[in-house]
Amino acid sequence: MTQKPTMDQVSGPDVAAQPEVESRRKPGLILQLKNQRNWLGSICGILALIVLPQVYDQFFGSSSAFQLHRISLIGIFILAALAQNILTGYAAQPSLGNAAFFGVSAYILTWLSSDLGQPYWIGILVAVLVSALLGVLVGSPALRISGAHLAVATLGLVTTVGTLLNYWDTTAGRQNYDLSNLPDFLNDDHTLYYFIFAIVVCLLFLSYHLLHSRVGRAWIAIRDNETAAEAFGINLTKYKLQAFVISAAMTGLAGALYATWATTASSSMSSADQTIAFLAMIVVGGLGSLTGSVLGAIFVGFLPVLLGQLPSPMLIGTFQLQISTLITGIYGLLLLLVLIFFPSGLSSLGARAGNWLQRNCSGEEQHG
Amino acid sequence: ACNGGNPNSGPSPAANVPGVSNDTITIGAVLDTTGPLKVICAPILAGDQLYFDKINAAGGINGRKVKLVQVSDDGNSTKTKGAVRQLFEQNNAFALFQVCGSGNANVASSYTNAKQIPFVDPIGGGSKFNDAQGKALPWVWMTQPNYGDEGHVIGYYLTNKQHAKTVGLLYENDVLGLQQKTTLGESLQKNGAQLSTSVGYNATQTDFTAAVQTMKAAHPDIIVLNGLPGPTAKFIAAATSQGYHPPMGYLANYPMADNSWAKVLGPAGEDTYVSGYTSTAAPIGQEYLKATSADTSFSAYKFYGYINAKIFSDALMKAGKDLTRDSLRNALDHDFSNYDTGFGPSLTWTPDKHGGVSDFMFLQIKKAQLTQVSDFIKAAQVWP
Amino acid sequence: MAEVMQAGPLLEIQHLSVRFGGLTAINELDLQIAEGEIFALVGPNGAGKTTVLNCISGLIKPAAGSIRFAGNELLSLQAHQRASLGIGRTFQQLQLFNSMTVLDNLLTARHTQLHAGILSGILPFGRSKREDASTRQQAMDTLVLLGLESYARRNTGSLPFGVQKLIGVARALVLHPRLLLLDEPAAGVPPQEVQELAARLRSWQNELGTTLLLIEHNMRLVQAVADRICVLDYGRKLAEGAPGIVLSNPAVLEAYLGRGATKKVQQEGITHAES
Amino acid sequence: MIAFLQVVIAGLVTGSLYGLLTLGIVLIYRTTGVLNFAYGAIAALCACFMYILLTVARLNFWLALLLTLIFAPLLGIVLERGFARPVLHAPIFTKAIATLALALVLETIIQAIWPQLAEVQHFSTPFEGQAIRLGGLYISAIDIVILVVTAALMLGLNLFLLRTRLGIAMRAMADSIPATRLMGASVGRIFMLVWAMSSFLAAICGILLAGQSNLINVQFMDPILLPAFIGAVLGGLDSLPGSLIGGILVGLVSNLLAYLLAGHTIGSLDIGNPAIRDSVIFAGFVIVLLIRPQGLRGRALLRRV
Amino acid sequence: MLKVEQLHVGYGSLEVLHGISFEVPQGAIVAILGSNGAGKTTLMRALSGLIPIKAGNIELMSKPLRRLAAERRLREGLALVPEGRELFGSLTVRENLLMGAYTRHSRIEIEQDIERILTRFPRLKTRLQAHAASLSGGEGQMLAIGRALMSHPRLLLLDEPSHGLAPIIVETVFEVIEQLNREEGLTIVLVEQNAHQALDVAHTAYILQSGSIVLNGEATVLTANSAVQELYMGG
Ligand SMILES: Nc1ncnc2c1ncn2[C@@H]1O[C@H](COP(=O)(O)OP(=O)(O)OP(=O)(O)O)[C@@H](O)[C@H]1O
Ligand SMILES: Nc1ncnc2c1ncn2[C@@H]1O[C@H](COP(=O)(O)OP(=O)(O)OP(=O)(O)O)[C@@H](O)[C@H]1O
Ligand SMILES: CC(C)C[C@H](N)C(=O)O
Ligand SMILES: [Mg+2]
Ligand SMILES: [Mg+2]
Repeated sequence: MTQKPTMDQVSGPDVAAQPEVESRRKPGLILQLKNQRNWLGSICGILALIVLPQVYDQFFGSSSAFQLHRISLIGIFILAALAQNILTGYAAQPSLGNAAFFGVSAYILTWLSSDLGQPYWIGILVAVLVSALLGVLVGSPALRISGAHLAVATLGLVTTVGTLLNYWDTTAGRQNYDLSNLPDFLNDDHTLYYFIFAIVVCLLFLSYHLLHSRVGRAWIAIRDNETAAEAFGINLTKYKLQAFVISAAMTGLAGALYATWATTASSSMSSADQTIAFLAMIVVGGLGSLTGSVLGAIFVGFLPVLLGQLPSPMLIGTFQLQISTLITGIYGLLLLLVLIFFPSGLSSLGARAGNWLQRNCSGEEQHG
Repeated sequence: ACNGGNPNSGPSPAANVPGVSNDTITIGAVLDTTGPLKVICAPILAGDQLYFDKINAAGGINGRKVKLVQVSDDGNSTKTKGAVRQLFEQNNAFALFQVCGSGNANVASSYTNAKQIPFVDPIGGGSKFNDAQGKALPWVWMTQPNYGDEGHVIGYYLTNKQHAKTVGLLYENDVLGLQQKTTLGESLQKNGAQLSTSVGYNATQTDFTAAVQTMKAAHPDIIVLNGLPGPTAKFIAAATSQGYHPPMGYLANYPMADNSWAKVLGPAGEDTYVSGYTSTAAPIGQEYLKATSADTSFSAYKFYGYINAKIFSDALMKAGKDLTRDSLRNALDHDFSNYDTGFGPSLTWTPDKHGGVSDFMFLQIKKAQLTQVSDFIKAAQVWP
Repeated sequence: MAEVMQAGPLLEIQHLSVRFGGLTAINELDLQIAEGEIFALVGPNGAGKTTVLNCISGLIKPAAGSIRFAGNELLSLQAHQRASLGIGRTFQQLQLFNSMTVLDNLLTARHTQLHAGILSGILPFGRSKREDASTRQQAMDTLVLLGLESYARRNTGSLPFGVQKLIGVARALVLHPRLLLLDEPAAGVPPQEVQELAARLRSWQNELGTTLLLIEHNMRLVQAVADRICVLDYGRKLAEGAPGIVLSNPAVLEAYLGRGATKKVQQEGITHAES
Repeated sequence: MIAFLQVVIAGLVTGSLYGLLTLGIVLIYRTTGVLNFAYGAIAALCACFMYILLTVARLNFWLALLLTLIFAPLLGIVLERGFARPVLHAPIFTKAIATLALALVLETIIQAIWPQLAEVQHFSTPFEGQAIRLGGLYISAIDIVILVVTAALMLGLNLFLLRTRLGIAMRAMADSIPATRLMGASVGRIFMLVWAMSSFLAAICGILLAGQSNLINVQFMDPILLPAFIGAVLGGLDSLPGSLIGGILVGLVSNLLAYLLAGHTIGSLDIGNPAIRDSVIFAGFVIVLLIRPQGLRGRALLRRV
Repeated sequence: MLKVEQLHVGYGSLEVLHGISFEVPQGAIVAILGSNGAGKTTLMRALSGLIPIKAGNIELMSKPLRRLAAERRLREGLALVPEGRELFGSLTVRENLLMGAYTRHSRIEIEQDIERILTRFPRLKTRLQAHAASLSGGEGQMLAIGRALMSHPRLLLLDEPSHGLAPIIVETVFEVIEQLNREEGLTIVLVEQNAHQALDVAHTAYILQSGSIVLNGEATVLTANSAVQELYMGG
């Protein structure tokens, strides 16, 4: 897999093309600039997240709770996309198995909480732990299987798990699986929103550091060149497995939160569509890019919801369009266009902007 | 606060009631027009639209036009709640009319019940709405029959009218299929016959050879097909290509009661029985046929949408000019006693009973057309 | 890492055989390299030189034989474990981490010397960050040593081939390996820099005590630095010994060096370069 | 015994269909490194096209078949030009997801222009109802057609890829597009040809599948896509005979299991249940892959350093 | 034969070649020398059409190449042995050679050419059915050269052909270069680190530095130039 430079990796080619100029400069300056930019961006982002509910209340009035609830969904998908990106974009495992953790975790939470009457927090904890454990189970064979083989095998896993969850529903005589007795604050759309995004921000922050640490470098090394990674002492087994476990646990958390958000669990959470959506998120956003996970989650997770808002039937002149039946196609077309115009993901937009900024910054410096 | 709990509070009651203005009533529907149930839901939506257009053209209901807002949940029950919330919190709908899929309808009902929003016609053959009756789900009214009742009637019909002794069952491997398996078995046993073999299938299954051979080995007189049009048709095709035909042929349950299915089967489907509960013989059926004469083929799902839209419109009508959720509930609970649905069976709702119709008739494929071959049989009569 | 000081060779290869399908790439090879030695492995294309290196660093499993390094049997260890014994290497076809910057390539190479795991990695402070800071310094030092500091923050993949070659060396060197395996470090490097390279190899060996196993087709470099040479042909040892003697061996001239070298030997005579 | 043989034959036929489906998938995968998830939609579109020719234009079956087989490669060329070419140099995942998006678009287009195909329709062929009887064994004519066509296409395509100049160039393209261009091969034209061929194969597969079950609708290919992919991976993904063998294996095993497990239980577990059966098949698939990660007939990926 | 005028080439916003002009007469061997990063490979890529040029002209036998894709340039008789070999790893050695002859049609001639290449590089003969990915560095380089020769080019561009080759094979390669030039009139542009040998076979040479030509002239003259000796021949 070849990798276009992402936001985290770019450096100004113009500057570096003239080594003499570059070498006179303090090493680390670019990094500092970049870090400052990242910091500024993150703080702006967090502030925006904090004030969003207020803005919504002003703007949407009585429907603001529902609109926020909808936005919370993006947070859940960001987690799932982040998990997929760590596994696929960084550690280069083309696994399509994540929806299995997504579904299983939701079922475990619902089972513990609704059927066994356990507290919600225990449910979440167990769900995430079980997902991590499943991550080991899936990851271990995946160490022997690679490439498209792994993709198809894990896709098979997802549908098999979906079938089994459905079988469980069937034998238990369930038509749907309600997640009842949530803690009160999770029944409130505002607090649910803050809860989910607090988790998202935390995990993005921690992931950022992890990916820039020894572990993250080991993953990227495996992605770039397994042989060299091994020759430099990186234990492929260990690091691939770690990526699987972290990704599974994170997807599990996303699954549990999704069940909380939807107040129900369904075997369709572990379906080919769902798992491919996770992959689509990081492809659209940008493989191996944190910003990419966020942008991809918004595009893939939220765009269909927005399209669902289109009035149906829609009148264009005298021509009556049944939008509702065309939504899938419109979505597919938009997806296709993004992939054609941003083959390395929407995050490359950010990188382009960043490059431009950096060029201008460094230009100033040379004059000064 | 603006729940319309008190209809007499102001001079212009409509202003207080969500989704009801002086000239429109907004109602919401959750129909999967984008996911796996698209095949069923898209024609239902078209049928709904057809009827409401007709009503609106004639001046609406009590002077108000009906505006149907439909949201798709992709057939995925985890998205149903969001869809329903959109209808009531963003689009400000008055009542919920149709949610497709039993599980999805359950999710929707937990929202509408808590908010005391009337929910008419959950599209699903699950038994929950019948079993729970009006007491547990005071805000849900079911129009269609359930698979359990149907199983009883089919068992009765096969034994008493067709004199079958052994019956095979192919069922879709979900809660509904299992429910029919149980009730069909009970009913056969009571009538001195038996369910000699039953084979479940997955919705995505393509190869039915093993199922055919398993059935064949059990020598049933007739095979009951429970599920959806595609897979059941594949089963018949597979059996035919292996030279197998049960002595008395097949009987399919109501989702197959559509001429399109008969056409799909081709010659292999001749003489197959189908259980059904909607007939186009009555005036509304004729009216529908006229309205859709341009369609290439008759769609039972579209007809389903049409007649249910009629039931719902009648209810709105009966709820009166001062429309509130309570007045609608009142009308639904009290003004539907032996109500003539216009497609055959009659419908009775009381405050304690919100179940749908439970009368079935049987059709037979003759020259690729479904032809009615029995009268309506009431489930309550064969299985008290 | 167990510091077993012991007499005898640092690296000892015995009866090593490697087969790929019907092809015997290495045939019953014996090699011994003493600590601190610069040992050159030369021979015709396809003789099996790279394969020997791959066996040592664990990328290929030999059919038979043993490889002992500082008292450890390497063949019973996995590739990544061998690196932590202090074996660093470069690759004939570069194999850099192309999406990383040059600096990150070097940081990654110090993997075995660092310890931060996931738990300290996710934190914005603490051990992981301390380790990183000091490693960064070491990496910069190594780059300076090779005159590559101006490339530190460039993406590796788009650099000129010759520069990438040197980065490969820097990446191996940043480990401070006990045994450094170099696969054709001078290929694609311009002649004037080859001399510089030779001087550097010598000085590492002097200052750091690094043992070097060098594969090279550039005889200038080999002559300039090697203490001993082994010529491999069809997976067998053709000759072994001091450069002057081996490189004037007629069999070596015929199989490997060709007429040009023969001429040169006759004209100039091969001298062992001073360090 | 007869029943058992009947199940085996059906397994062979279904497996061949899987194998036939994967021919086109493996062809594109081997030449361009794209896992083409739109393949099912392309097959469906071609079969639907033929259905329309048969029912709306009321053409004779053979004429409709001929027109469809002309239409399919044209469709392939249009898709290549309009869709595949722009993402030719994109990373592999991007291409895979793009094919998925394409599938969504194609399905919507079919439904928009031929709304009747949203529902299941009858697809009739001259072979319908015809069968050979061997003792108690029924072998329907369409099954024989499927077996023969699959074998012929597999052999022909394999020879083409291994022996012909164009075939070698197609494989070369998968290794390096720039190098292929340096050899004077027009990558664009080859790419177009690959798509044309693969659409042609998709059309044949779609028509045979529709002909076998006499059913068709927009999504009728979807359910067989995953088992076909599994068969291809089992066979090794880079070998055409391999993917046929893999496909047949999947078809055979799932049919036999369905037959043998029907009606049996272990304790309270109904092992005849399709959910359990599918899980068993999947477990078997994973075990085979663990033993042979490159698939039954695949070559292990070689990366020299 | 080849005429390059004011060629500007780069990657993205980075310009690597800043207006290069030179001519290669029919039947000449031209060497291009320069240190790492001078832009030699970039020049080769631009000539063969692998990367677009930003400004300037390239003419092959008075035919402008600028708008021709790489595959068309090969058909015009221009072949490249690329840096880093760019073999078809999953194809066998033989299939790689056949790919080299993609534009040719006579099976007999192709077989004869394969035979000729195998006698020049006997090492390849033993590896004929091996996948190119399994070759050793030098074997791969031999194959890359052989593959380019299979197209019977009129102008051959060689980007460090001696890279990774044993001295005896380097000799062979330079012999082949001279021989093809002498006997078949093949025009050759040669990029080499091995300046000694390059200047030995070349008629003229250009020295590239930071994307500009800083020196050019007869190979023998340049060989004698002390600056050249110091900078590019290792003193
Ligand atoms: N994985 C493999 N599969 C098949 N053959 C291989 C493999 N690896 C190496 N070979 C073969 O083994 C022989 C030795 O290869 P090796 O790379 O060790 O040669 P080398 O001495 O390094 O040559 P060079 O100087 O050209 O790099 C070659 O003929 C090569 O083709
Ligand atoms: N793919 C690329 N993307 C961006 N920049 C590149 C790319 N390839 C080369 N460059 C840049 O172009 C410049 C010239 O590189 P080029 O490879 O042409 O040098 P060269 O003369 O061939 O060097 P060498 O002798 O090391 O092969 C360098 O600054 C390099 O970083
Ligand atoms: C309309 C019917 C086919 C719906 C079906 N009975 C279900 O519950 O999903
Ligand atoms: Mg080598
Ligand atoms: Mg170069």
